[in-house]
Amino acid sequence: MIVKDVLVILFMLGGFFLFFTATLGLLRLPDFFTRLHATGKGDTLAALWFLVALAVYHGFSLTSAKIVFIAVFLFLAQPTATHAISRAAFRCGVRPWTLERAVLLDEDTVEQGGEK
Amino acid sequence: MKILSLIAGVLMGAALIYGSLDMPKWGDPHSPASTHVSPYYLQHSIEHAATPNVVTTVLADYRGYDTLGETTVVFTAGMACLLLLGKRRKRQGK
Amino acid sequence: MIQESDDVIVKAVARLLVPFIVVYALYVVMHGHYSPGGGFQGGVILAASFVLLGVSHGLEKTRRRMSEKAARVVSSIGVLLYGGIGALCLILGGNYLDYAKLGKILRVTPAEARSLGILGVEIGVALAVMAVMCTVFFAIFTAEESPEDYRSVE
Amino acid sequence: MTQFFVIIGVGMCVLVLLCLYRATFGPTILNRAAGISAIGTKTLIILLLMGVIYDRIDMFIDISMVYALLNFIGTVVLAKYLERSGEV
Amino acid sequence: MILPFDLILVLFVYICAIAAITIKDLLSAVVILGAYSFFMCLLWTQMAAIDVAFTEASVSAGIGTVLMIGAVSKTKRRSND
Amino acid sequence: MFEFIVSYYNYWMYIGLMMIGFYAMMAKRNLVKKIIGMNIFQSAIIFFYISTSVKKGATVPILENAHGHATHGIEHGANAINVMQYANPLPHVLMLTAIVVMVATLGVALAVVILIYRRYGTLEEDEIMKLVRRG
Amino acid sequence: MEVTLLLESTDNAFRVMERAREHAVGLLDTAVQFTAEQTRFRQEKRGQLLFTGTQKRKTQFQNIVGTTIILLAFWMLLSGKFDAFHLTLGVICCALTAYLFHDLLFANVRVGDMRVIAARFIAYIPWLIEQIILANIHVASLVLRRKMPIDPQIVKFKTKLETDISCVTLANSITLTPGTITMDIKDGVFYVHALSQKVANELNAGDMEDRVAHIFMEADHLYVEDVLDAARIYQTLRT
Repeated sequence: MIVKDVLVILFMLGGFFLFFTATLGLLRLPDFFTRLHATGKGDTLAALWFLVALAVYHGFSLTSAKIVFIAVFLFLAQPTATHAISRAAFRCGVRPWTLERAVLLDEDTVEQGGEK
Repeated sequence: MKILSLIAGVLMGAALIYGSLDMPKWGDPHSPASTHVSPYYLQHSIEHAATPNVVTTVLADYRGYDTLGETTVVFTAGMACLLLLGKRRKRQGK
Repeated sequence: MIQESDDVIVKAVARLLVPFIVVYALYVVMHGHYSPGGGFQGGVILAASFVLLGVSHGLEKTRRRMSEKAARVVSSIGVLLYGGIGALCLILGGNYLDYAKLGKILRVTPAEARSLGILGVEIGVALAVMAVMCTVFFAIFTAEESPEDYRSVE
Repeated sequence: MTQFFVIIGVGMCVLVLLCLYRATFGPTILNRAAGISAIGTKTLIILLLMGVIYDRIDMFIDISMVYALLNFIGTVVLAKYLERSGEV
Repeated sequence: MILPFDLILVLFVYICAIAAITIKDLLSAVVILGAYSFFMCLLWTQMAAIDVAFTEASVSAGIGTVLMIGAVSKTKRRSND
Repeated sequence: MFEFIVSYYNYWMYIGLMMIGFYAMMAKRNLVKKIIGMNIFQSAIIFFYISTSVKKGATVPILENAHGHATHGIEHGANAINVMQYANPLPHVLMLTAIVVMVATLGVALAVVILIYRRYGTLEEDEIMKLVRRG
Repeated sequence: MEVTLLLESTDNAFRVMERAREHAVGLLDTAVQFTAEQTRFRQEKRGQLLFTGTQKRKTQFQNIVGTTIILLAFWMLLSGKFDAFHLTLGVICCALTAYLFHDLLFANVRVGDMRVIAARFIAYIPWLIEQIILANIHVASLVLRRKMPIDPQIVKFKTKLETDISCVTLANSITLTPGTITMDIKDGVFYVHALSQKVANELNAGDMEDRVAHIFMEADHLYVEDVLDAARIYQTLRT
């Protein structure tokens, strides 16, 4: 019993830490694309940790199978949403932030990508 | 206009807060809302309809008329939307 | 807005997810007795699957499965199913929507008859809600933006 | 153990507050959409935590599955609209 | 009911409601209304109204936001107040 | 005092939310903003109804350990169910249907808004009124 | 003299006859070859047509059955009730859904073995999760530092993957490993936004692409071969 509790607490704290870094990245990073890096996928992995913790807490049953399905759907849907919104930004011609705060992309990338 | 509507909203809120002081306490198990008919539903749901989810029983069995009305309202709303935006012939005149 | 998306990823993921959403919605409708759910929720999720299909795969592929005409018919069928079950109870000698009388023809105990009656009613509600939501979605997303003959006032 | 879940849940709510800052004050609609998709994932987890606190997780898991399945439709539609209109 | 959740979630709901009616960009207002529905769903879940939360979740995530975005796309996006 | 606040603050919360929605419906000139205000108003009312259903320490109104065995329920189940353990299901039912009706009315309202935009080319109320008065 | 003339003439005659025979044999050979080629080509085409025709007619039914089975497994895991009534409901619901959506789950029918693909995909998942964890730690360390040492850039590379499902797997894997987002796919060219130089270099190595190609059997080019040799498969099927 105690092993299970310790396992649950460890997984949950790991997930919480990842959520924390994702949120911190969402707040601190300089532009939209880099913010998407933080939120779109740190969140997914953190949610996976939480789901594993809950599956361990609940034991082996059909509920755990449902939790596995939630994880699968999350891993399908979350990157898709991230990709869709970043593609919309790319097509709308949002310039990514670069280190020199100037656009250093090669010309044809801008030409093909940003249709502005 | 904005000031007027703000005053109206605040007045309504004040009246409602005055009214809320006579309400039963939040989370009170013996409030009037949960002592008259809902214990009957909770106790007899399994016996009458073999359904553990009491909400479903009340929704479709004990208060079936209500849900029939609601379904009709939803249906009517859909038909109204269709009437408003559906493809139709060009309007005559004007 | 409703034409086919040219994004490979959105199309493929929608393709993979839509059947599961539909089966999940049907599960929600059928298991409203034991877990949260029922006709209203299941109908809305069913409509959401059609919305996803329409947004990702275009109007044509959606119309092949649920056209506007079919949506109209299905919504009427849903309301009629609800009313018809009630009328059937009336014919069998009970009150309107008194499902216990359905046990006479289904040959089960009155409690189980009421359970089955609830299931039938939920299916009717789900059909009606799904079709109405699809109708509203199609109506709003295929509306013409601003044809000239409406601009007579300016 | 329940205390631990409540504490984790409150911590998640604080993280949601930080995301909400990006969602309300974000410079453009894109930042708002990113913040709101982050809020969606956290909502799913908070729902499951509430299920554990109530000790009825088999009931609460259905709602979480709805969010896992349907939460990206809004983002896809928004992306499609932005792509079509061409302005952010 | 879980009291700490209740207080925090009501605060979130207030923030979302005020933001949704003050932002001039209608698309942003609609998107924030989606977040408002998330918090409403959580609020009802912690009040043990699980069916209502289910309905709100499916409605807001599946249909409501999509319809609003469609209506905004058919009309104007900027508003004066 | 603390006891008083804890037992009544929920009602005040819904009243404040209702005020926000009411103000948005009256003061905002944009029609979509008005619809958003209507949405907030409706959720505030639903919030109030759900608040009346809460019992302290109660779980969700789905009966435990009673998965569909009607005969067992008749024999010894009726008195075994502790009513205080479950929340009041009646407001849930009323509000569940109200939410779906809310979406249906939202669809009708949006349809009307689209028609108004087609006719007048704007969504601001005062401009529409000006156009209406002119002709 | 006459003898030599006679000999020469006979020799010539023999040579002419020989050449004529050669010509005839060559003509016959080409004719035989031509007809054989023609018949083989025709046979092949007929077999191909038959094969694809039967495949088309068969695949709709197979799609419906396969979709039903997959959805039924999903339903049973969801439902958790195994009495006759609920199983019947499940079969009805799944069959209805499969009839409505049969062309969605198996959109591009391939001759490759599904079981091998599934096994390889399952073997791919732990590697992916390990990559995700490693890269997540990298991004967390980037974010937590006071001066974030990031250097965003757009990487462009052309992929050799052909089908859309493998493209989607690759794109979602790239998006899931933090530090990289697939921004756009245009005619097989990926535009990837990378958070730092290190991540971009790792991406250019193309390890992930090879693995994805291995999963969907595109490295082996089994797919192309199988389509070309439809007649052979048809014959082996017939015998």
